[in-house]
Amino acid sequence: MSPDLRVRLGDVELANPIMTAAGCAGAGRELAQFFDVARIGAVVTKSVMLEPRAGWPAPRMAETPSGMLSAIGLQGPGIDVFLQRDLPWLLSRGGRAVVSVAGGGSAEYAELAGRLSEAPGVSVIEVNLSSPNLADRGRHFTDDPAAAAEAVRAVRSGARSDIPVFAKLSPDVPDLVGLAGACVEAGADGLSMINTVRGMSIDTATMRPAVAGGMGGVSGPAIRPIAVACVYEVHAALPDVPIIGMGGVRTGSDALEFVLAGASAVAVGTVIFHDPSACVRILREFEEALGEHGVARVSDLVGAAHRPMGAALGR
Amino acid sequence: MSPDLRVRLGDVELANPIMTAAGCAGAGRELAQFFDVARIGAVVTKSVMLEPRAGWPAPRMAETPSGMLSAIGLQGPGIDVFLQRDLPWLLSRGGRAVVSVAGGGSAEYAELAGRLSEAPGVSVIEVNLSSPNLADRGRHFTDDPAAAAEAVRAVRSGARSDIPVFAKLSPDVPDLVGLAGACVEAGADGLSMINTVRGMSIDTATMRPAVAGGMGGVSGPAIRPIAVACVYEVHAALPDVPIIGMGGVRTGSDALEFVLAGASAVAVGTVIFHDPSACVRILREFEEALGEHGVARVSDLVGAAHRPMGAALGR
Amino acid sequence: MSDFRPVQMRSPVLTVRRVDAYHAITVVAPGVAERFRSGQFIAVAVGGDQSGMLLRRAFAIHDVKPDYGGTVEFLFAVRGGGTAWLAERRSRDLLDIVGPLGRPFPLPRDPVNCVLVGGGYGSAPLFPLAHTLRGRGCRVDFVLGAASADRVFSAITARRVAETATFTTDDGSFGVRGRVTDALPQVIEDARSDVVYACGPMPMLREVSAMAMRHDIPVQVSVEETMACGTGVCMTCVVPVVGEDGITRMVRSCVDGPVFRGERVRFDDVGTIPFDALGAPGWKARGGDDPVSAREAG
Amino acid sequence: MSDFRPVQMRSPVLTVRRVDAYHAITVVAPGVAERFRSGQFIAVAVGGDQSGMLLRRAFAIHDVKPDYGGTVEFLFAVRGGGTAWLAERRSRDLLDIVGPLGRPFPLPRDPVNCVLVGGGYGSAPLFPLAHTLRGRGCRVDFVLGAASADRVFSAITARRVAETATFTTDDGSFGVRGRVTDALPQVIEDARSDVVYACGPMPMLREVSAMAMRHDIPVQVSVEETMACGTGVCMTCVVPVVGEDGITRMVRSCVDGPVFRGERVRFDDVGTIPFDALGAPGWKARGGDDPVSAREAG
Ligand SMILES: Cc1cc2nc3c(=O)[nH]c(=O)nc-3n(C[C@H](O)[C@H](O)[C@H](O)COP(=O)(O)OP(=O)(O)OC[C@H]3O[C@@H](n4cnc5c(N)ncnc54)[C@H](O)[C@@H]3O)c2cc1C
Ligand SMILES: Cc1cc2nc3c(=O)[nH]c(=O)nc-3n(C[C@H](O)[C@H](O)[C@H](O)COP(=O)(O)OP(=O)(O)OC[C@H]3O[C@@H](n4cnc5c(N)ncnc54)[C@H](O)[C@@H]3O)c2cc1C
Ligand SMILES: Cc1cc2nc3c(=O)[nH]c(=O)nc-3n(C[C@H](O)[C@H](O)[C@H](O)COP(=O)(O)O)c2cc1C
Ligand SMILES: Cc1cc2nc3c(=O)[nH]c(=O)nc-3n(C[C@H](O)[C@H](O)[C@H](O)COP(=O)(O)O)c2cc1C
Ligand code: FES
Ligand code: FES
Repeated sequence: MSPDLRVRLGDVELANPIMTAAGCAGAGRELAQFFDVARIGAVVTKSVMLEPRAGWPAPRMAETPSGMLSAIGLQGPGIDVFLQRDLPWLLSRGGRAVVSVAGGGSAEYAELAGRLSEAPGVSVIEVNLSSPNLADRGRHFTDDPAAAAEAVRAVRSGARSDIPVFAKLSPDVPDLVGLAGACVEAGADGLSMINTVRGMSIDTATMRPAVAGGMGGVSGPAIRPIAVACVYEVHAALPDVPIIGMGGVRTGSDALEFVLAGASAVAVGTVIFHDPSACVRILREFEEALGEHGVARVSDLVGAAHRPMGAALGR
Repeated sequence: MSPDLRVRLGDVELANPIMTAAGCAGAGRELAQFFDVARIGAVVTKSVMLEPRAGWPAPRMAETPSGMLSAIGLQGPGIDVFLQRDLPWLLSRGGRAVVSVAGGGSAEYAELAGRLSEAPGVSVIEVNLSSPNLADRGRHFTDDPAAAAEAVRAVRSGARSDIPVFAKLSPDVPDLVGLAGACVEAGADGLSMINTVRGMSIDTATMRPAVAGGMGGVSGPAIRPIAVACVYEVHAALPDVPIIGMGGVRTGSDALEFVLAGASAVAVGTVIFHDPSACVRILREFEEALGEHGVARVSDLVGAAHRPMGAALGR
Repeated sequence: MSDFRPVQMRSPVLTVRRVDAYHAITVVAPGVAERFRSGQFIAVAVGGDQSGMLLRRAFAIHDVKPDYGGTVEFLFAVRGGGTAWLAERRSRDLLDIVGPLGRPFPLPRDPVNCVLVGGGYGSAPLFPLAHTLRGRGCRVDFVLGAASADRVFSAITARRVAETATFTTDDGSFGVRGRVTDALPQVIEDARSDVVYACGPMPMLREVSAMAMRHDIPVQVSVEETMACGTGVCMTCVVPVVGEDGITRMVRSCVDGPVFRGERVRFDDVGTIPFDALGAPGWKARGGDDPVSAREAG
Repeated sequence: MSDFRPVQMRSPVLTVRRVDAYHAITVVAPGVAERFRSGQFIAVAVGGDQSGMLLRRAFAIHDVKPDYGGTVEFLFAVRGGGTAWLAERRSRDLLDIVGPLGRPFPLPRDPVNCVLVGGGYGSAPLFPLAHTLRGRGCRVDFVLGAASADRVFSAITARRVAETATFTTDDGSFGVRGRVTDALPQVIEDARSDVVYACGPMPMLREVSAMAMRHDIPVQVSVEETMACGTGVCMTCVVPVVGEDGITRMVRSCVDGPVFRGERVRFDDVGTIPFDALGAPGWKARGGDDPVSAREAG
């Protein structure tokens, strides 16, 4: 008997826990050349902003050991184009849409949430809190739990009540558990983590920073142990809050690692660049791993690594 | 003409900038089987404590993509054995000794510094601030700039005035630049960074954390972009403070990357496990890279990536 | 050819050859070969299953043959870890490739005179293009340049396929000393070229485009920007390009390119966000809209 | 043999063979071969220059031959990424190896009766040991066990070298159904064994040691703990071992082992810090000495 892969993110049920990570899959269209996007749990879109945004100049990336450094700067066409072109396409293919939003302040976040709530078919809204808070000299919302909470509150109030709101956290914060708690307090139905880790590469030929933005974000398998630690720690503190775990997932076993740490769903980011079919491959490997363990329901495994030895399966 | 590789760490001059990282080379004896330890800039010893310490149970490590997770727990024989056995051996081979110390509180730090100052031949004392502060429920000294400053002050006051004191920082702190400033204010002659990054692996077979300590530290090339960002940022804020840069150095080009970011010397840690001759290989590659760039003095390159385009060499 | 979608496959290596300063690898990749059109590229995973090199490497397709159901050849110079690893492949090894990717060279409807300008390994995609153009009755002239003789590409094939083939090297070790742009105007005039196709480094493409514009003939350039995915999802490979509507956008060179009309690429602004680009800071005044901070994740 | 230091070298692969469930690789490594003593191991870098797998893999040396100046053979089962990569090597590939590493099996001065007990690939280091012991006039008896027939090691060689060879398999597919420890007491009695040498999983070593102690004969065990460096600098490979002075220390199995006197290894406490170990929490009261916190870097 194949395991029951269904997972819940707040009030929403997904057919399986494997999804794309924001900014690593567009809105699904390019990946549909390689697999049927309806087969995975959900497509998390590139963070959408109100207006078109050009982002950072090139070079925008550098390869790093088992990872990459990137500084894209939230390039995108804005919410209008997203609602006219990208979202309908994804829904027409039977894909589940988790829409990531990025704003410069509460008003923008609320407006984005409102616009998405008018459109049919948005399953979850993910709040990218690593965008610059214009009211605070461009510091990120995650730098200040109060600012993060305000952004979450804005999205929650702007969004239809049946759409779960997930707050996406960066690991580069003074107190991750405190930040997570503040977001939940402010109405987040769940948490997504982690965003990229702050980093830098210097091109030894030019002797300059390798990406035009100077600093960038590290992603990929290199950061997986950092991400697993974040998920584990936040799940320990807030065991009832669903988590979308991510950071360097490359195989089904990696996805399982996140579930054991406490994630209800798992997103695949940078590894998509390596393998455009990664999500379906990982889903298959994940299902096989569950079978080998004789697990009936993936939900039984969420946070299993926290349980005392021998009770991992909670049976 | 071969480039001038000499670098200064406070009042001490080293023949070249390549050294071992604390805890990755013992006190040099095992590596001496593979190369002459007098050839590298210095050997940084495993952190020494006052008393013998057994550390964490096994398993103490797990491999991670381009890195490893470890939780050793400062196992060591204590300062007496170090002074009787390890330090004399290193000095007898002509090695330069940078001695890392770890204490549970200011009194221990001061005592360690005093003991080391009585012994001849200690070039630099490195203060490992990632050891548990017993007065603060075992939180690390780096978690609190005031506690870190106090530990540094204790070492500085206990140490002979001609021995430079370097404060070793962890990247997992709310405000790295603030912490660095507090350490310098407290008398640190320089900074070492970075220590390992907090992380976790879960063994999907046993469904338990892969290392006995649960959480561990990530090291190796995976963390290099994180480390380079830390060095860059602190050098930007405190350009006159010498930095020993480390985190995933694998090649001479990686070492150069740290120098360009602002490091005066570069330590090699985890990569020694991969290649016991790494330090001398990296030194050779580093020298070659300088030659290719036509650089006369390594000191000309320290922080060069901060300079405006075209002025990288400061000439 | 109804299905233009790229495919992903594990392709057996047929041959690995040294060609002067380059390595040429031929893989058996029927799905790629049958979909291929000149100017497209493949993205190759490097380093094996547990590789620390996560990103695929992009290579122009240099040749496609019907053998074994369809083979694909690409040429490369060893540069860093990925190309070093590729150079060590042997026949029967498997390569994980994705392709064909990108917008191909648009082909003229009529049998016009085409000059093909290549710099270094940028010459690679021009060879299949030359064959296709010849098949359509076009005149083909080559202008190929490189740093030195061992980096000039397939000179013999070029001479065979084209009406004329002009070679330039920086050091004068082969053909004319100088750059392709030194030789190009004369070739355009002698051959009465109607269109220019070019592939090579950005500065070369900029000059070639400027020349074509001065001669008032269309120019198609294939650009090279660092690419993380090659499939259009990562947004790392952008260049500023002016659209039909006159608006400059940061477009993806992997799917909207790598081939662009030369006069539309804002070569002088490559590596910047032009102030008038769609979504540039201050592009549409919303009051205090700041450039995205450096800590930006995406 | 005045120089016992391990060497690091790039060794060409001579052969890669399948042996039942195992792969056997022979490399040309004169420096390792000439220094080798039974029980020592090599540490092999895996995945190539840009590998994401940073740590060397440890393998017991199974055979050493004088050909080509000195060759070294090791056997392994594919387990994870590193062994999978090794299994794909071909002759003439280069392997970066360090060795010989570790404390070898101590040899008896007199020609005594030795029983050699191996579990799975743990049998590997017992073969060169058997040859050496035979060379010294010792009687050798083998007890080799594994999960199934295809995991039993070199049965033919074992029969040839030893006086007797007893085989056990968990599934009974070869030899006696059961474990080596089921067969061992009888062998010890029949062969009047004077000393036991054992290599295999920790639980097996614990039982073998207990048996030897009951028979009041010395036992040398080769343990296997996860190792990051193999050279003694990382402190990851520790096991609790009682010293000559009666004090338990966390000792490095790579340099102080992998061979220990069985009765000195605190098998029941493997994976813990025994409370009475040197430097254990509270070992020497200094008031409030806490176990090192989980965020501990080193
Ligand atoms: C559309 C396109 C077609 C190309 N065709 C060819 C070809 O036919 N022959 C050839 O030799 N090279 C070609 N290149 C360049 C080739 O992709 C790089 O030389 C190669 O990626 C270098 O990899 P490396 O591991 O050796 O170098 P490294 O410097 O180690 O690579 C590190 C990272 O930077 C990226 N990178 C480095 N240089 C380039 C570059 N010039 N362009 C894009 N990304 C780069 C790599 O993909 C990798 O992610 C092409 C590039 C593009 C974008
Ligand atoms: C002294 C010694 C001698 C050994 N001799 C042999 C031998 O002759 N034949 C053989 O097949 N195996 C032997 N092993 C075990 C062998 O080292 C592991 O099977 C191998 O490291 C697994 O690597 P992997 O990449 O396939 O597995 P992975 O699970 O991917 O390895 C991940 C990490 O864990 C470490 N690791 C995993 N399993 C073990 C293990 N059992 N022991 C130590 N480290 C481990 C690896 O070194 C690596 O760092 C020996 C181990 C030791 C310590
Ligand atoms: C190129 C790139 C673009 C990204 N864009 C976004 C984004 O728009 N919004 C967001 O919340 N996260 C973004 N991320 C972060 C990823 O969603 C993910 O959190 C992070 O990369 C860690 O996962 P990974 O290691 O699997 O990539 C981006 C990451 C990359 C590499
Ligand atoms: C096994 C191990 C032990 C370590 N022990 C210490 C230590 O005793 N004291 C210390 O300050 N840092 C210690 N470190 C941290 C290293 O010195 C270094 O800061 C870190 O590993 C980053 O460098 P790397 O990536 O080159 O290893 C240890 C690291 C490892 C992997
Ligand atoms: S390379 Fe990823 S979008 Fe072009
Ligand atoms: S494996 Fe590093 S000390 Fe033993």
